[in-house]
Amino acid sequence: MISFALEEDQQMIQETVRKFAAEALRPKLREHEKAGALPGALRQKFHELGLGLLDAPEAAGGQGASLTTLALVQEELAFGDPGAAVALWAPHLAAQAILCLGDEAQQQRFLGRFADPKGFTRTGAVGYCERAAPLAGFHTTAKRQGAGWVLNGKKAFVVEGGSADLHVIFAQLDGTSGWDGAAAFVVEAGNSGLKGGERQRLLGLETVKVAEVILENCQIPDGNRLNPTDFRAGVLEMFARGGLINAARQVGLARAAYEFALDYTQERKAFGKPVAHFQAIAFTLAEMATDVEAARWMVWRAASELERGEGTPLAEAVAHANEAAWRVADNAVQLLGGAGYVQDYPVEKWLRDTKALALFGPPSEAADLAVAARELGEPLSGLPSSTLQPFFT
Amino acid sequence: MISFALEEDQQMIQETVRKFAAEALRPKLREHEKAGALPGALRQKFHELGLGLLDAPEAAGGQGASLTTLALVQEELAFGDPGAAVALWAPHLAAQAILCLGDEAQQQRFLGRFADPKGFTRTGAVGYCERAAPLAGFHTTAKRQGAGWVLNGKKAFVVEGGSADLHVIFAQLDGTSGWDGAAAFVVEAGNSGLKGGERQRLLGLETVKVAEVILENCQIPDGNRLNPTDFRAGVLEMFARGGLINAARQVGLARAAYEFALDYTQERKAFGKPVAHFQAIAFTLAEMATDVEAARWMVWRAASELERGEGTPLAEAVAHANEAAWRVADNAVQLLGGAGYVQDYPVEKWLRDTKALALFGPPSEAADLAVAARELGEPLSGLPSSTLQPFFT
Amino acid sequence: MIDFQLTSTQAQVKEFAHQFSKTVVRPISLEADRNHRIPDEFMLRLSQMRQMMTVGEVPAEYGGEGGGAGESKDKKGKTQKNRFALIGAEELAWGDASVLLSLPGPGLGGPPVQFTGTPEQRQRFFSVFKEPGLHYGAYGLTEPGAGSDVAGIRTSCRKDGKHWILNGRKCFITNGGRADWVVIFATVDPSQGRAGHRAFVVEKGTPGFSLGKIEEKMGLRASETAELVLEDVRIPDENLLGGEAHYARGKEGFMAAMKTFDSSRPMVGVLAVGIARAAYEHARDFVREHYQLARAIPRYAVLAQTLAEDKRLVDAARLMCWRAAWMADEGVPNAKEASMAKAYAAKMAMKVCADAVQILGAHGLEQQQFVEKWYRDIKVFDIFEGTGQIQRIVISKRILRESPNF
Amino acid sequence: MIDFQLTSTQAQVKEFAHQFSKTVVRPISLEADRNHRIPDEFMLRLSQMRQMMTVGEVPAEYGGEGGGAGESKDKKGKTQKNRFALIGAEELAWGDASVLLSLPGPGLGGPPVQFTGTPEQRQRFFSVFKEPGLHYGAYGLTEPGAGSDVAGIRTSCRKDGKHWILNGRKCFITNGGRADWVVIFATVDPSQGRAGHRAFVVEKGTPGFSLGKIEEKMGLRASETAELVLEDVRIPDENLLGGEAHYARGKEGFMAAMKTFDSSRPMVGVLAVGIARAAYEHARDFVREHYQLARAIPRYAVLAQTLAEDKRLVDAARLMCWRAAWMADEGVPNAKEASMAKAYAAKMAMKVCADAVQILGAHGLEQQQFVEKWYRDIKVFDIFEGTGQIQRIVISKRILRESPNF
Repeated sequence: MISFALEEDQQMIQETVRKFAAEALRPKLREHEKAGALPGALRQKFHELGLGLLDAPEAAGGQGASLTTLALVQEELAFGDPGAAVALWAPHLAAQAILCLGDEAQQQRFLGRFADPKGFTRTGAVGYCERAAPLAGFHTTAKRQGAGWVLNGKKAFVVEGGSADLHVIFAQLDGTSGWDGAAAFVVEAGNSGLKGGERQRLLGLETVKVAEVILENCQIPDGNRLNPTDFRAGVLEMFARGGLINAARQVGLARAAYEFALDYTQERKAFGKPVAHFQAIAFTLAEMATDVEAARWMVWRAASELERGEGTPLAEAVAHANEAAWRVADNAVQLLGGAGYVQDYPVEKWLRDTKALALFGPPSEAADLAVAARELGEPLSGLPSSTLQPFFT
Repeated sequence: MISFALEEDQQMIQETVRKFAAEALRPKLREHEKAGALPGALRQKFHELGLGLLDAPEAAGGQGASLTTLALVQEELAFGDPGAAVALWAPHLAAQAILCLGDEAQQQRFLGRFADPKGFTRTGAVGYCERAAPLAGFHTTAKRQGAGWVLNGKKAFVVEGGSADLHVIFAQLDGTSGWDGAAAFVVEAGNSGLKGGERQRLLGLETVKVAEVILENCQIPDGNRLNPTDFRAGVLEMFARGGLINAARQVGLARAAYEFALDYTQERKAFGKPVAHFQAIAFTLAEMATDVEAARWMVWRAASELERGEGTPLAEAVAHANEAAWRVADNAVQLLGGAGYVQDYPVEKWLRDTKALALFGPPSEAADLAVAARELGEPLSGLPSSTLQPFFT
Repeated sequence: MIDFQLTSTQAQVKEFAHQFSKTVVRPISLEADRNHRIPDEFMLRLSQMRQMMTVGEVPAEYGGEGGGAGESKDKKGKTQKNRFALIGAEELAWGDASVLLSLPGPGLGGPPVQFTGTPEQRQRFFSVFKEPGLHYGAYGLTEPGAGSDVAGIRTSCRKDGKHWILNGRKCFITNGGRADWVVIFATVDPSQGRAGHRAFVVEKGTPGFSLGKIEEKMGLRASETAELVLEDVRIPDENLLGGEAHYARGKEGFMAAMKTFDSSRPMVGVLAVGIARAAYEHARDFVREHYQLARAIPRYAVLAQTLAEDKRLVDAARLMCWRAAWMADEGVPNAKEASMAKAYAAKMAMKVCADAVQILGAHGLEQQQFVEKWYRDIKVFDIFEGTGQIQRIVISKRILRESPNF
Repeated sequence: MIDFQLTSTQAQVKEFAHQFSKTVVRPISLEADRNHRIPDEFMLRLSQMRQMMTVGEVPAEYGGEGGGAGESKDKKGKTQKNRFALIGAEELAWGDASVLLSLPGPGLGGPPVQFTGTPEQRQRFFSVFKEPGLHYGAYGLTEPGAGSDVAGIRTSCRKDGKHWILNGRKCFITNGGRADWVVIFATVDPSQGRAGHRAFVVEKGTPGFSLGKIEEKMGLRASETAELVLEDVRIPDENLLGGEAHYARGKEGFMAAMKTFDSSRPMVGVLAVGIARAAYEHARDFVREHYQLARAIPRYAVLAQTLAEDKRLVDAARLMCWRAAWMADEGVPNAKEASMAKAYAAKMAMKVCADAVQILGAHGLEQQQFVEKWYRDIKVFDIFEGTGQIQRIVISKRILRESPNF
């Protein structure tokens, strides 16, 4: 039944996160940006609110929240601060990979660490992207060595790269090429074969640590290889959840920018009246409000359909939310004028963050082309691998 | 030297055509639309103004006007009525093909007819497009027969198709495929092998007769084959001139729509004041004015660069003018509200005409991709033929 | 629960409406457009299919089918009426919006009679739809001099004993020429603004009430859009909608007019969604058929991208309409959301229809390809029932703390 | 004659500026951005290259280079000064707009001194640029409480014998902290509106005249944007720009402020063109290098389309700027065209820079790829020197018969 009604528990969790975002994230947005990190106490609080491993199955120490709940939570976190939303979620990145690709024993073994109440500061990283990756698969290699594997190569754009307590690294099995020979491995803390490279300074989301990861004769026991029956399906699922989360964040960011502009333009006066009372400004605000709403319903639908195993609405939501958030953030800066351009206000940051969020996932064009491929009845040439390669397509 | 100054003779001809458009075209716009044709007297007047074969070389009976002058004239004609602008130009379509592809003797022989003062009602047609054409070349065939040729096939979207005094027909030499075997032939009036098909009813530009042309054992003497040294270059030149003319018409159409909306919204009152005095309406008018200006300079630049043999600015102008004119016409209908939607006013027609104009030439995407190919340093696969096939790419 | 799956009953309504649109409506669409009218016998046949009356919105208690399955109440006493209506309407608009607008029934005249009319008036004016033949209601608000400025109407009404005398002109009235009755808005005194407004039901054949011209329009040509002329039209007191008492409170008359828009805007939005979807699907299928061999041509990828973008815009607009309808079903005020849905859908649909013509290239200009018709039909959706500008004013006034003065 | 070819002198200016940008400016661009300042020694070296002073717009008669080749007059007595300035400025902005804005010279303070100043004032304030070292003028109009509403300034001035006393705050002043003098707009009485405005040249070191804060901005970080505070600043009569008589005619003071905008807006527009072109070229080259092997991937075609569109938008904006500059050179009023050029270029450039980041994907986020910087730099071009909204107001007032009241 077509319904936009939240469940009672969803309303509660939404309220909780909204409060957390308003009190602990938004006021510290610039502080966390400058520090380039979140304080441990904040991670602890987040964990205590029951938001750690929110969407992991209960068996794996999580709370088994639905994807719609996940989307609601991410929207609120990003409403507070998109950078903090990404940074707080760092444990989940690896957890998600392990949930999508690992067997039950691996899930128990690795996820337990994050679920551990004392493990609130633990983070997990996913080494997927490479600079100038091949069309399909990876340059990073995994070679058999005795009962285990040796990894060599270099990853880029890794959130918490080098400093996480656990890395999931994607690599190409020695002697293979393309997706059939791609594999994933868990590299645990203390493995001297994995080193963090220089921190990458990006356009936005500065609170998030992003770095290269270098693998030099990194030795891995065979039990740390994530080897599901359908590797490709697992990777797609991992990206799907990531895509949904990011789209929900874009909605939160857009809402933040819209509401900020709505307030500011009503306070600020020019030519004797609040600038919001000039028709062109009011209409822009009306369009921003509409953009936020449309994007939110697209994300809600994506979440609820994804739970039913239907992926097209997600690809649509990803592209749509990226575009809507950009438009809204750009309009917000514009409506604030000079105030929109200086760091005294958060709006300029959101215009940077939205672009970074959009490119932390597969680019919108890839999402659109994936939809087109499905609608046109056959894959567009080259597309399957490009949708799997978020940064190089 | 960067200059936007018209020559004196250009100002004069612009003024003349502007007057002609205001007096003879605009007031009869609906009448000509309903008739689906222009009266002979109008064609005569056009011819008497010296606008017949304006751009043909003087040696071929024309006036040797420059491309910038041509663009100025087309803008003014379309400002009056885009449909009439296309219909009045019908002799030129064939003339252009003959100028671009024929040798001097052929130019003398065929163009003379149009230059003849008594020939003012003569029209020429170009049979180029086909429904479901192959990727390169044509389905229509030309077979050797004795010293001449026999044509068989079917053309579509032919302006003045079947009723023109002369047709230039593009066909594939028997046994060949692709551009290397493409050729062009002049079919003269009275050739029973050429018949006009049913008139095609289109979205806009109803004043223009557009029809299919059927070739059944159409016999042509060898002297009627247009066989230039570089066939492909000739075809490209033909399309270039056509593209420029169409882009200039889009500017005229956009200007007409903008000016109409500017007047209407200042007359029309709502909530006690002219609707143009509502900020959102005024801003839209400002954007329309800007769109018209930008498109005009793009067309002027294209004309002046094309004369220097530089084609990229033309492809840019085509895409730009198509988009700008559509936006302006759409905004004009919107600003007129209900009046924009009814046939008591010309604006709804312009919103239909602009789309028809855009698709009478190669689609904007093809133009854009041609620019990209040049900018990226190598042809995009499949592009050369697609730019030569205006309707099927 | 957040959910976007149709119930099985909704899916049936959708499927029924879609099949009907595909097999009955679409085949006559081009001809009706060309002839500027829908054949009477076609309409008669339609009117015998009682399910279609749901679109006409005659309440069940007055002999209409009501919302059919959508009328059934859940345990909280709420119906899904608005959502059902939207689902059916999208499919019909997918077939042909002119046919949909020409369906017999009270049309936009229904809501004011339903919401403002006295029980006697409701009984009287809805009962006409029980008679055999084609019956229509209509809604006359817009005037030649005032389109969006609905508060600025000039049609006058003055009391004359137990009658009212009406004078003025109304324009852009859907089914205005064939309507059995028309809800006409008039003013006792323009200087009173909204408080001076009165709504009347003016019946066909009333002396002085005549048809002006039938508009020749860019699109929706098979749908009748009429101008109506009122010259000293004498209307009995009983036809003053809601009775004298109703207008004692000032702006009520005007508010009744607005109520029609609040409930009609998500509907207009979803019609635009239906047309846009038709255009999108046509363009998609055209690409699928014509470009198989030409896969390597870059334009193919560019068109694919356009198609994907258009698909999601259609989906987003539908969700906006559903949202407004869901709120209406929940009994929550939805004026802002209704305006958002209408403005968004209309603008989206214009883009999608223009893209469809572009994708088909020159073929897109030809009538038999349908898209040229949809391109003509769709533009008015950003104009009637409040232009996009008016929708933005409605939204602005609801998101800002104080109402701006523009 | 309609012509868009550069003369050989213009081509030389362009080539010189481009080579300079490429080999001297661009290499320090990222570091200057990171450090929020341009190294002094770099600026000193620049200031010794007298050609660069043309950008600073010190008139030739006061020791500047003037427009160089652009100053030469044709037989009708017209120069190509504005066109020359645009050609050079686009190339410098292509290198780094922050460096361009930090070039020594009178900056935006130049035009009011030039157009409104008395001969003595022109001599006095321009002569400072002949001194060795780095010298700047600046322009203080905007106030914390009034951005676009330039008529609503609150900084006060009152006559005190042969002096004026100024009080207030000015913000968003380019080079405000380092300027030798700043043109400050103040009002004798806010209730008089534009007629109450006075323009003063306030010199560095005047007691009570102090630097507020240096803004931390989204972009253009190497360019200094300062807040200036005036607390009982005592200014001699001789620093009232144009002298007392100039203000007898009412709105003149304000009109002088506007004149600055009329001449600066096409310049601001062309800077946006320069940045957008840099971003476009970077993205194009990135695609050229990275996608050779991936030709068949549809995203390539989609990116190619985006690139083509961006290229023509850049070109169209440049033509708009050239048009406004050509009119200025011809001595034709160009306020409308200047606003069109600025509004169009700023909006276009934002799209092009955002597209460039998108085309590079995650790499577009990294500083060494430049595009993230241009994305940050460009946004302010639709804000400073009159927001896009203000430009539309300027255009509206010139295309409508009566001036609208909004």
